[in-house]
Amino acid sequence: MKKYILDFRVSENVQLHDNYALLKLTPADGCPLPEMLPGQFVEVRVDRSPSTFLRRPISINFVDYPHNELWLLIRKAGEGTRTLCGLQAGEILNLVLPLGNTFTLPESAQERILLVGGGVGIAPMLYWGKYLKGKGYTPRFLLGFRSDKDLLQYDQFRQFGEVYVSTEDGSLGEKGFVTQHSILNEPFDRLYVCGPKPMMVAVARYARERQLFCEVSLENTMACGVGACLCCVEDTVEGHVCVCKEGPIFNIEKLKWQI
Amino acid sequence: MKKYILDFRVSENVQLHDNYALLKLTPADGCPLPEMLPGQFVEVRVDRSPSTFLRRPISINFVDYPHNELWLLIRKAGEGTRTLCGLQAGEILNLVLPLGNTFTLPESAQERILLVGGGVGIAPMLYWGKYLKGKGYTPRFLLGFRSDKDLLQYDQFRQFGEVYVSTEDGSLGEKGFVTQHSILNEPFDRLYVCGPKPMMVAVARYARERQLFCEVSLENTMACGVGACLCCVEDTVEGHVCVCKEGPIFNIEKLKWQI
Amino acid sequence: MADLNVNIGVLSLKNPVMTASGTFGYGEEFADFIDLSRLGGIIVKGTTLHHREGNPYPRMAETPSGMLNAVGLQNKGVDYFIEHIYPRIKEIDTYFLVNVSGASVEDYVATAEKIAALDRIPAIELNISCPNVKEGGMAFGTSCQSAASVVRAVRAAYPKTLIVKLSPNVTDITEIARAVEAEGADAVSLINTLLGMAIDAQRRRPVLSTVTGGLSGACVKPIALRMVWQTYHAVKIPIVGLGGIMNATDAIEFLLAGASAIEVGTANFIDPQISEKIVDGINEYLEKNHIASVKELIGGLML
Amino acid sequence: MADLNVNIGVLSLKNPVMTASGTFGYGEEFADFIDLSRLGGIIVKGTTLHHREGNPYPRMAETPSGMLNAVGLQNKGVDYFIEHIYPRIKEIDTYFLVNVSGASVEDYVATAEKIAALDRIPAIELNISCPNVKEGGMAFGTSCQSAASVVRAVRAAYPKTLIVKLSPNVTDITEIARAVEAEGADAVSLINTLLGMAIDAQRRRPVLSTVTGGLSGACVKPIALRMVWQTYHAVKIPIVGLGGIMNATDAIEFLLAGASAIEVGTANFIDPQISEKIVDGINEYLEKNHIASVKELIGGLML
Ligand SMILES: Cc1cc2nc3c(=O)[nH]c(=O)nc-3n(C[C@H](O)[C@H](O)[C@H](O)COP(=O)(O)OP(=O)(O)OC[C@H]3O[C@@H](n4cnc5c(N)ncnc54)[C@H](O)[C@@H]3O)c2cc1C
Ligand SMILES: Cc1cc2nc3c(=O)[nH]c(=O)nc-3n(C[C@H](O)[C@H](O)[C@H](O)COP(=O)(O)OP(=O)(O)OC[C@H]3O[C@@H](n4cnc5c(N)ncnc54)[C@H](O)[C@@H]3O)c2cc1C
Ligand SMILES: Cc1cc2nc3c(=O)[nH]c(=O)nc-3n(C[C@H](O)[C@H](O)[C@H](O)COP(=O)(O)O)c2cc1C
Ligand SMILES: Cc1cc2nc3c(=O)[nH]c(=O)nc-3n(C[C@H](O)[C@H](O)[C@H](O)COP(=O)(O)O)c2cc1C
Ligand code: FES
Ligand code: FES
Repeated sequence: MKKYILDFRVSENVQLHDNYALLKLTPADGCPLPEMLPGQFVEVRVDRSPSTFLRRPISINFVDYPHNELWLLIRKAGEGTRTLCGLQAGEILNLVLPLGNTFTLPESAQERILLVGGGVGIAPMLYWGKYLKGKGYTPRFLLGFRSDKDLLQYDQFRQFGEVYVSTEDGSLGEKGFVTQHSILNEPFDRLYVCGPKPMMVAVARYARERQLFCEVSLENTMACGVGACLCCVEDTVEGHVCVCKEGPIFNIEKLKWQI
Repeated sequence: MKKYILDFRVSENVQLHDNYALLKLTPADGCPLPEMLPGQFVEVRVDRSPSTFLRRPISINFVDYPHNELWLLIRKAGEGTRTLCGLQAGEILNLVLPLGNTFTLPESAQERILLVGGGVGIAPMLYWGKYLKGKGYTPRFLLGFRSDKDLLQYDQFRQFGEVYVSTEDGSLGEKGFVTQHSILNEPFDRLYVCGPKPMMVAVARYARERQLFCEVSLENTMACGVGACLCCVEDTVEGHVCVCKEGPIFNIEKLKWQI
Repeated sequence: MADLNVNIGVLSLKNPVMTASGTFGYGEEFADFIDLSRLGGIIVKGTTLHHREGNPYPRMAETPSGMLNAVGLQNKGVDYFIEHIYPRIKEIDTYFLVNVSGASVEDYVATAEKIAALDRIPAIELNISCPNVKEGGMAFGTSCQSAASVVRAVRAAYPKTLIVKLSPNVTDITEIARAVEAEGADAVSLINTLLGMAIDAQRRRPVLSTVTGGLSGACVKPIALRMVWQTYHAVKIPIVGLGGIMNATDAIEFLLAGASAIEVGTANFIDPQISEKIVDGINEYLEKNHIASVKELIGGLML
Repeated sequence: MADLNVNIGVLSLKNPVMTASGTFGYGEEFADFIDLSRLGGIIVKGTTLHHREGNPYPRMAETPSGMLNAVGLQNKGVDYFIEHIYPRIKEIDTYFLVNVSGASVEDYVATAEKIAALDRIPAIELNISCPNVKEGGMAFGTSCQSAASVVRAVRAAYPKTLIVKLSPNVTDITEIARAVEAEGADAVSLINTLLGMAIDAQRRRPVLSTVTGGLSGACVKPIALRMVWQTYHAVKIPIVGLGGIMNATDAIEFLLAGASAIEVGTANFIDPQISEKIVDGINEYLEKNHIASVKELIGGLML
């Protein structure tokens, strides 16, 4: 898949909460967006942020082809993401995209699929959910947050399937971690997961016990984003592979996680 | 004189030309401005400018005590000053001030005084002119620019004395360098000069030939701005002295310039 | 268009801009972004005799105006390179140079010999300066004797252009440069990364799995430039300069300090098109200053 | 308030934060901005036996996340210090340490002896690592023999706390640290500046009058931290860590790597209040993490 370096214009910055922003971006030259697949990410150059030397990897949250808009959902983790969350409509952002692999499509429309997201890890699940629905599958979503104040994009997810919510403090949906949610008592065929590592490990354990197909979206410290520097490796049954190129989506069977 | 580190709020950014901006600043906490003398400068911390590691020295252009405003006149020289010129009203700027020495007052109100500024070197002359006038002296101003398009703050200078203008291309005032201006055929007692080094040297030569009192405002590469690092020395008859502390104003008799 | 051709020994490059080992993969990763044939050369990832898994992760830490890496020469070994990668890249119209690493003199020699057989690889860059491996690597590059011994052995086995990549983690880089020149190196390239470290104060742990790693990026430029300048006055063989080159102005500074060619490393991560932009930028500088050939810049610093 | 007291040999500091020589004048320049008595110590400008004019200007160049300086030990000489400066600063309630430089062993000894007579100066920092002077300076700090010889001579003449400031421009800083430890140094401080260079590509000239200069600031932190960590595992005497400390987190990283105290240098230029803020920041860190004494952080890196 061809990669591009493109300037985007911020068409809207939706301040979702104190700690999150949703950036809606459109190519600065007005050209149509390139093809992007769910699970892929972009590398953002953060201008005017002195402590941010390298680009920052950010998942593709949603691609709105009719409006020619790419969405990025960003959590303030440090200076780079804080700067991104502060961008205003009209400002320019330089992206390298699309990067990485994509999720594996289910084999049949009958499969019972659950997309699990935790915190900002819900980001890739929105586009993936839309994509699945568009291909005739029936995704359901299990979203985990710390509390109701952290809930993100609920209405967007609702467009593409049923949504279940867990919060750690019980302020919304079921109380506890996603793995404690009652929906997991139902049978599933495939799980797709993105979130904090402990959450992904817990879901992977659940999947392994039941021998379910399970793909997770990994993070790593990245420099190039294109498989050139070998900084972002994950240890797999095939040895060290680059999360930015062979990933970020991995089948849990390939990983050497202690689960 | 006590020095401060203070946050200022940009109350107005007057885009004078493509290459210059006038920043009007007021203390962010609303407190009255500290005392500042003509010829002194401030050290500006340039935020959100990755290639600007150190503060930037900028002359005090004007102090408007009634409006509690400090003016900085800034020419785009590189990334730091470009960032400053792009600040918008409401933004915060951190300054260390006031730094350096001041001009020497004439001995009597009868003295014929000429303040000579070239390009952005006119900056300290405005406040100095106002100060002189306030003390009962009669400053006159000779301002040199490349062309009429570079003319800066003419009306402001007019408030404090007669203004003569030279432009290199003759598009305004007399054609040529300031040292070629016909006003220099008149007798003067004191000259105060700030501008590019070749201009200051030329004026210094003129002064020396006539044995006139002449003070120049020097630049140098500065790190601390307070006389601690010894990075900004000028070679004088007293040895290496710091432009930021013993200067920036020097009597030409102290300098070892070849003139 | 100014004349951008430069020579490194008998090797004539179409322009002085190469990409640094370990930062540009095998070139292919950047083919979507630039026209690879516009580069003076591409130096591929550090290659060893045998497959290496490299270090555990985390392997990277960002630092002020730079980064630390602890990749540790992960590569599939020279045979894999010859069988699987070389056939793919050999038609690209630029020079590919192989960066050769080893844990022993014998490893270096065996790897260099295999590379020598490849028609389209006109030169190797001998990496005696990798700070991220336990045996060999930097240890070879930090003493004159060991540097000389590995260069002597490889020189005997490798007939084409031999560039030796020096470590900046030394008291006097000119000594090492002279030692490898005396053993017949055709050129030296400098600098490899500086040994550095990052700590996560909150977790009270090192950031990198290997505790220390190699520092690169804009932050190292002043050091690299000084070393190139010192080495230019110490040896007669050409110098390939690198370390923190982020744009054409930086590249020109290295040429002025005495480099005959330059390599772009970490900058590729921030702007994947930067190497080609640097070729254009050098040309513009020459045209603007009415300089006919880039060769006039080499060592052209006025004191 | 956590316990911030640390010891450097017999010297007990109220907290581990000192200001680095050459970046804080004689403290007075910063008295408008901070309460000097809140600092662990102030290390004054490099002092030599005789008056020195230092290098011609330009003496400074900005670099990515750092700066080069070529001040060249400008100072009025030790006698001037004793007569004119010492009387002014001696009532300030913090320790003043004098950074002693020289062009010969005899110079170092004579200067140290004169300082030894000053009641309120409990320690000197022996600068065998200044890259900006022709004779002496860094040359002493880049070989074990010369480092040992100057320390031996000064140790014999100077009875109070002797801190030796090491140069980072060496292959193995731990060798030098061990050499000066063996001669009776009470502590080592590291790092001094890294030798670097800046070029003005447009004018095709060096930026600094001396061509090369000393690199400091945020950019050098990864290197400094690595050297402190290496040295911590090589010597038993305390280490004073510095190089690129810009905030309290950086300072804590140095303590974790093995420093018993730290010095703030270039950061003073950007925020003249930073040294006092770092004292507060360390205290906050300790309180937040329920650590009773800053001593628990020293060398507390978990592997
Ligand atoms: C494939 C991928 C997709 C991602 N998608 C998103 C997303 O959609 N939305 C989002 O908000 N974040 C996403 N992240 C995480 C995001 O890249 C980091 O939060 C960001 O790089 C932190 O930069 P900073 O300058 O704000 O913080 P820093 O000051 O650099 O670091 C703050 C914290 O974040 C950690 N961190 C720094 N860089 C990375 C990195 N490259 N990867 C992981 N952690 C890092 C640091 O260790 C530190 O703990 C993704 C990361 C990856 C690898
Ligand atoms: C006492 C003093 C008062 C000054 N007053 C003003 C003023 O009122 N208005 C104004 O616009 N400028 C003034 N300057 C000059 C101003 O400080 C520089 O233009 C500015 O530092 C350049 O920063 P930069 O990041 O934009 O450019 P850089 O990219 O840092 O440099 C651009 C060019 O400016 C030169 N330069 C960089 N730093 C300095 C420095 N500290 N002093 C002199 N030249 C430098 C560089 O050599 C280079 O040629 C003053 C300088 C001094 C020393
Ligand atoms: C991620 C990474 C991997 C590297 N791998 C190698 C390598 O395999 N062999 C080598 O000689 N140098 C390697 N280097 C060093 C670079 O080639 C170069 O010498 C160094 O990064 C300094 O240049 P820069 O500042 O332009 O990046 C690597 C550097 C980085 C950042
Ligand atoms: C302008 C300047 C002058 C310095 N003068 C001295 C000096 O006289 N003696 C000395 O030992 N170190 C001197 N140094 C080095 C600093 O004390 C310190 O070791 C170095 O700057 C690294 O720390 P930093 O990165 O925090 O600045 C000087 C540094 C600078 C920037
Ligand atoms: S970030 Fe460079 S290989 Fe993945
Ligand atoms: S800038 Fe530090 S002494 Fe003048």
